[in-house]
Amino acid sequence: MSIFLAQLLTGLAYGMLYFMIAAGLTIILGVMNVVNLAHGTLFMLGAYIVFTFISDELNFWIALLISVLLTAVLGIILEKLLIKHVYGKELEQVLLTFGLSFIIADVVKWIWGTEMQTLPVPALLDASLSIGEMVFPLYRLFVVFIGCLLALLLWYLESKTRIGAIIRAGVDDRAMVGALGINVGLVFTGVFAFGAALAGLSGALGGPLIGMYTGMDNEILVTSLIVVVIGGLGSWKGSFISAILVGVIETFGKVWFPSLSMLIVFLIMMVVLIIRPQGLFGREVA
Amino acid sequence: MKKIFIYTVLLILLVLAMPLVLSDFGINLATEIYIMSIFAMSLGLIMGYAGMVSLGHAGFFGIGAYTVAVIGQYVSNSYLLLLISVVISGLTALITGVVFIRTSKFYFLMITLAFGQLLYVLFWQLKPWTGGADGMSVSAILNLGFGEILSPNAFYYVMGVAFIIAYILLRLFVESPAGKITKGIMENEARMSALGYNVRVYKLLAYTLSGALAGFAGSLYSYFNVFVSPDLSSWTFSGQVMVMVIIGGVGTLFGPAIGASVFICLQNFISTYTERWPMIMGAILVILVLIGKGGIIHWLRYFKDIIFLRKQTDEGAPQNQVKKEEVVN
Amino acid sequence: TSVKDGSNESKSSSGTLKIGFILSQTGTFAPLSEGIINGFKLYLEKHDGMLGGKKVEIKVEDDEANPQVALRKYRQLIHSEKVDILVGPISSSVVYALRDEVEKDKIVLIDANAAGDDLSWSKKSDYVYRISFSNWQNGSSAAKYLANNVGKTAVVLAPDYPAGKEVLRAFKDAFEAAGGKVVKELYPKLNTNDFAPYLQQASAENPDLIYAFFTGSDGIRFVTQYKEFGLKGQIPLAGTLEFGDELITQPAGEAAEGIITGINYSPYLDNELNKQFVQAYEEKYGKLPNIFSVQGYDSAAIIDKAVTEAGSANSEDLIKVLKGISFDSPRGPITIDPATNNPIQNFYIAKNKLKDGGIVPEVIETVENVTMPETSPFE
Amino acid sequence: MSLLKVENISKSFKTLQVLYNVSLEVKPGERHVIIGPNGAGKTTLFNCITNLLPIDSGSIYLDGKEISKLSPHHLVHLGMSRTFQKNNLFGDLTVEENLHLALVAKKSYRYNIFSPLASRSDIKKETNRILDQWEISSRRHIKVKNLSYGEQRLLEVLLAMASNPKILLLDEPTSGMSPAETAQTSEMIQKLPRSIALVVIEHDMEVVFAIADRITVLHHGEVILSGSPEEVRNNEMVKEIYFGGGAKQHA
Amino acid sequence: MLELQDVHSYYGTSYILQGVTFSVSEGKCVALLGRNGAGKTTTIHTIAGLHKSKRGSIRFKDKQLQSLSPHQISHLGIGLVPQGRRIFSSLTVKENLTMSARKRKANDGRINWGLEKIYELFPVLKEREKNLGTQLSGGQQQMLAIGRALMTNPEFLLMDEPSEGLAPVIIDQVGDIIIKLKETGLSILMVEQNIALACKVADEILIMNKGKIVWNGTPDGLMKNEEIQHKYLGV
Ligand SMILES: Nc1ncnc2c1ncn2[C@@H]1O[C@H](COP(=O)(O)OP(=O)(O)OP(=O)(O)O)[C@@H](O)[C@H]1O
Ligand SMILES: Nc1ncnc2c1ncn2[C@@H]1O[C@H](COP(=O)(O)OP(=O)(O)OP(=O)(O)O)[C@@H](O)[C@H]1O
Ligand SMILES: [Mg+2]
Ligand SMILES: [Mg+2]
Repeated sequence: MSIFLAQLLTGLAYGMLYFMIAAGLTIILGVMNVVNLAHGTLFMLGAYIVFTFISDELNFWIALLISVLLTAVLGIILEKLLIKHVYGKELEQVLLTFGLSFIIADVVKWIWGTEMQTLPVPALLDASLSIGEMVFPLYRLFVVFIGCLLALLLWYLESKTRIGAIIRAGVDDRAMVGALGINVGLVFTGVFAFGAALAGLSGALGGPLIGMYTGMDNEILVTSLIVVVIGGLGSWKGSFISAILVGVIETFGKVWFPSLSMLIVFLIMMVVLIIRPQGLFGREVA
Repeated sequence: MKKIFIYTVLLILLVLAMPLVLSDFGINLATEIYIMSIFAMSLGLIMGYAGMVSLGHAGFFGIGAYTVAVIGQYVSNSYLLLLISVVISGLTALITGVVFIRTSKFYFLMITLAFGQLLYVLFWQLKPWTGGADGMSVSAILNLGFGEILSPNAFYYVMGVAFIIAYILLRLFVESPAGKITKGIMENEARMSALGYNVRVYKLLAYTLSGALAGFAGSLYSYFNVFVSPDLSSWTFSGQVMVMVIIGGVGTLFGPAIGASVFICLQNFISTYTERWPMIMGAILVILVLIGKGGIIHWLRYFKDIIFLRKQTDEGAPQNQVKKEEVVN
Repeated sequence: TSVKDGSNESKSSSGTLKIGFILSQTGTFAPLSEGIINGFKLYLEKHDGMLGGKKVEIKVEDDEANPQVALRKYRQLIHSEKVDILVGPISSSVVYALRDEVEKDKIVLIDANAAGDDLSWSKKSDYVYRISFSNWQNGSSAAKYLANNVGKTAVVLAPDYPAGKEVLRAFKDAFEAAGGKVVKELYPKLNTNDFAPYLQQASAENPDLIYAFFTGSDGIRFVTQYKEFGLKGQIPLAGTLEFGDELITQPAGEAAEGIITGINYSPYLDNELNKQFVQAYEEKYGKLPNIFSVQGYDSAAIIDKAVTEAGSANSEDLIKVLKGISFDSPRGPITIDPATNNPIQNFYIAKNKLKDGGIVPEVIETVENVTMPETSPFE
Repeated sequence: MSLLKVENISKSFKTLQVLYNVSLEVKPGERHVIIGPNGAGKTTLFNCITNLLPIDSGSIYLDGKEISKLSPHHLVHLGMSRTFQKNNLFGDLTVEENLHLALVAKKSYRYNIFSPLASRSDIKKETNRILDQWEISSRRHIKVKNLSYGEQRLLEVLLAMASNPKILLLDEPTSGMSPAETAQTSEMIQKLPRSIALVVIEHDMEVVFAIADRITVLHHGEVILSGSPEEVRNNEMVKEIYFGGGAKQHA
Repeated sequence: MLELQDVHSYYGTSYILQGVTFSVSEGKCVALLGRNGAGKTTTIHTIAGLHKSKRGSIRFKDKQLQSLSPHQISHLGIGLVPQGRRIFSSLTVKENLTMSARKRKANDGRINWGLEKIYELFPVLKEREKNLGTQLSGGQQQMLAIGRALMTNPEFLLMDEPSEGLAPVIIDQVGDIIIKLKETGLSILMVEQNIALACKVADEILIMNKGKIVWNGTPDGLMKNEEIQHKYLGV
């Protein structure tokens, strides 16, 4: 029983990590309709930035803040310079962001080398909790907490501000939104930067768990794409549920169907899409 | 019809002329490019003419390749083996397509990604048959009735011919009623349905053709490379072909082939000269998007148009009349 | 004659030796490739850029760890660059793909890393010589020591891919031969981010020890999570040489302390050649060498020796001397076993100790001249 | 015997019931106009008949055959065709290509994957006939998305007619047309051969009374009246809920 | 208030507006009539900044509009009810209304349009508040489009065929609404196909043909001039 609970908790914590990783992508993809294949790379960058600033004797938290800011700024630059030319052109987005991910990943390799790294768990949270006979790292509980906080923030932005509606409208008919007096360009830049910052944030927080190594960006990207799709495009709530679902099922899958462990997330996605072609919470396509 | 004829003749000339200027390695590379072009054209078909963007197309490529590798141990007739590959990959496309085409756009992209991954893992885990992650050597030897094909030059011509045949078949399909209808469905599915078309049949048809052709490319590749491994079905490979199609030009037949050539050459040569090749490759992609007219092929057309238009004005272009009328109806 | 238009004839007569590398410079194997190149270049530098009395020119290609790409790069190196000798790949699937081709083209391939067992057994080739180590060697070296000194029951873990399976079967074979018992085998997928469910299962078995083989970032995560989930200090952890290598112990830090490993190299090995090597390496690259740097270094060494002995870079001459060739390496004496084309080398049972904030594998025992069986014991 | 028979169909979206037991009969060749205030359920009725929306209850017969479960494309082959209230065209294709697509639907070679469509002379001929008849030959190579709104409306109708239907459902064919085009379209509709039955949703009263043999009035999803134009014109309730004071313009 | 002076617009090489000149003064409603494809929508789009003119001047309250982007033009107080409604399909009715809502800046005693006021005007929108915008019937969408434009509290309203798809009784209502809006001081440029409606609400009528204004006058003048009606409107 206790091992079951332990694994449930493990799955939950892992799911929350997934949610954090996917959140930025959900927003950019689901709301702005931009396929950002550089998401995983921004995640990686976020982790490396923290790595750098921690080595400069800075506190983890300050380094984290710097990382979020820098990725946001990068987001702004990318949007203003490049992404804004490809709104509504999905295939061009694919090419552009794919190219960007190549470039950024190589820059990362250039600056930080090819060696694998990890981020230390911040001292404050470097402890393990004993729950009954099992041990659970405090930092993972912290990740769960941050995940919930993030969900709360997104909920607030969506239901208490008009920003969500404006972006969706902007995707439907950009010119019309402009004609109603909204500076769509500015809004989109902001949202893209927000998404990039979330990637940076999750990289910083995920660094101690996942570590950094060349080629990690692709794995992160695929995982987050899957989470977003299972949840349904345009619905961060969907991503939230699907992340937890994937985290828990994957954890139990590792135990119960060890031979399927390579496939399990893909299978979940396939099954969900076969039953619900628009994802769990996606809007039905007419 | 005339267009098909002219293009075919041009292609034949191209295939014949290339060996005159290429080195050994160049011949090898060109052979590979022909195969990849077939593969890219197969994906280009569903992307550009049916609006289905797949990230699992390497799955079919892998099926074709593994069919030659595995069944080739027992079947030696190359024609039969190629046929089996095409049938198996086509059937797989047909069966999975029934389920997949219920999803659209991004969901389709992701479900095909899962499909490709499924095959990847299958090839990876069926070690007794496929050699698992370590891959397997291909024992089958291509023999089309005039002796075993072993020399690079022979391979070159065979693949060149295969490429031309694939092109002609695709061209015929695209111009055919079914092809035009498929394109209409891509534009506006609901209206095509209201006009009386069974849209699912056409989507499935295109998907099946495309899968079969990808399988065909895969089986050729197997003969050519004499080694297969699960990487042939990996999503990164699917992603690469997708990039080939996009940089070449979606919505055209020949674009993906050009994309394949450019991509393979770039990938190969840049990485030879610098370790920083991902950066340069990335920059090229970004630049292509920014200055691109939707694919390299459109640049070619653009240049062609310039020449062509000049000719027309010389002859006192009849087109201008239409233009004038357009000004105000 | 120049090398560029060189044909077979130019190979032997020319004073230049062209060496082609097929490595994985992008993706997870990047640091391994970098180590190999660094080691190779260091050797070259120490020998005035000459191997076997010939000026060396090197050409490095990235195979992206994909055999299909590797084959294209191979053709380029052979047909277009006309290299004389290949130094090769990181991953076993690539080495198997190249094996048939080098045999056909009669090109010598020095396997600088790929560890697949079959390369020494069913897929052994006269043209392929491994300079690194095989999965069999890696898995079996520490087993006897562990069974005799640490405990009789073990849970074993490795990634779900051929190398993982090969390492564990070698370990199991040797461990059970020494009276131990493997009570559970767990195979997480490659690139597992979260080992918690496996660690939970492993500890539920209450074994005397846990033996694991994980490379790269998997290894770092495994080691750190081992500590986070409270297993460290509860159940002894043992592992393959990877767990004693800088690549993992450095980022894993304190968590890697106490792991017992069977290593074939450590920068702290006490021999004269190693001391010189480490010093030179640190000077040139600003960091400690690791096993991969040594593999690169030794690739150069073996080519140097072979070309000198053969008196030419001609493949047929080379393969005559490569069988049974021996030389001194920073990891100790090396002999290429003519039965397997695999190096006979020393392994060291070591325990990771914390020293000045870093991890040092402290050698407990030396297992000399670890060979491989001539044919697969598993068939 | 009636050509189209709608029997007691109901339809609701979640909690919102839009059609209540709607029945309707159309005889061969009849011109049947449906009017009703905005949101009465007219378009929904069309969508139910063509099975773009599944009905909750009731049945629909075409030529005595139950069709409520048949897919939209199937219905076209049974001789029923429709237009949409919101233009629903192939914006990136030219006018000519749009017509081609509409014309091939009933050809036996629509599944042919080898012989080029362009070499089919029957399609060319029919396309030319339509373009000439509507005097839009000059627009044939223009992409549809670049046509003005009214021109697109016309094309919408032409596409539906291309399949040579027995019964044609037109959803506000003249909305967005200028009075000139409206008159022209109205005339065209009147001139359609009597072999085609028409069901037309229309808000322009001039058009309604010009073409209608029979008018059905829908209000809040219920048929409140179905009768001759005269009956409808003089019905007090219809005046109140639909014509309003503005009825004078078409008195 | 709004003044167009010799405006020329192109789509690519197609020459659409060929020197359009007219003005709308404060508090007035001007109706623009013309056949399909005459260039009416292009005129509206050119004013709203959705389409850039090649030549000519567009002034609104002494500001040049040509170089401004649509959102800046909107902030000057110009609202748009577009042709074909262009309701945001992924937004609910309520979101469609509130997403662009702006309070009136000047406190000049005019109506300050808000959600409540719109719902008062079109009660059916309140009933469908939670539905997606595109789930409304055609006519309801038209109401929504008008409501959406009003929510930005404009001083000047561009309406492109506001009566399209509306039932006669609603057209009457729209006519009344426009008159009411005018009374609140709003100026309106309206494109219409329904001549009766145009004549009912407009102070001045413009007729456009092939990208040029070919006639202007009062509603009465138009009603009397059958030749013009016939020639340019096909009545
Ligand atoms: N998909 C849907 N989901 C929810 N409600 C819908 C949907 N489609 C239509 N409705 C509602 O059903 C009612 C009837 O709509 P319908 O489009 O049939 O009206 P109509 O009679 O065609 O009106 P109009 O003349 O304005 O076009 C409307 O109140 C509309 O809001
Ligand atoms: N995006 C475009 N590209 C090219 N031509 C266009 C484009 N939009 C409109 N046109 C052309 O410009 C001309 C004027 O169009 P506009 O939409 O202004 O007409 P309109 O007077 O509003 O007609 P309607 O009453 O049908 O709405 C038409 O001939 C149309 O084909
Ligand atoms: Mg309607
Ligand atoms: Mg218009």
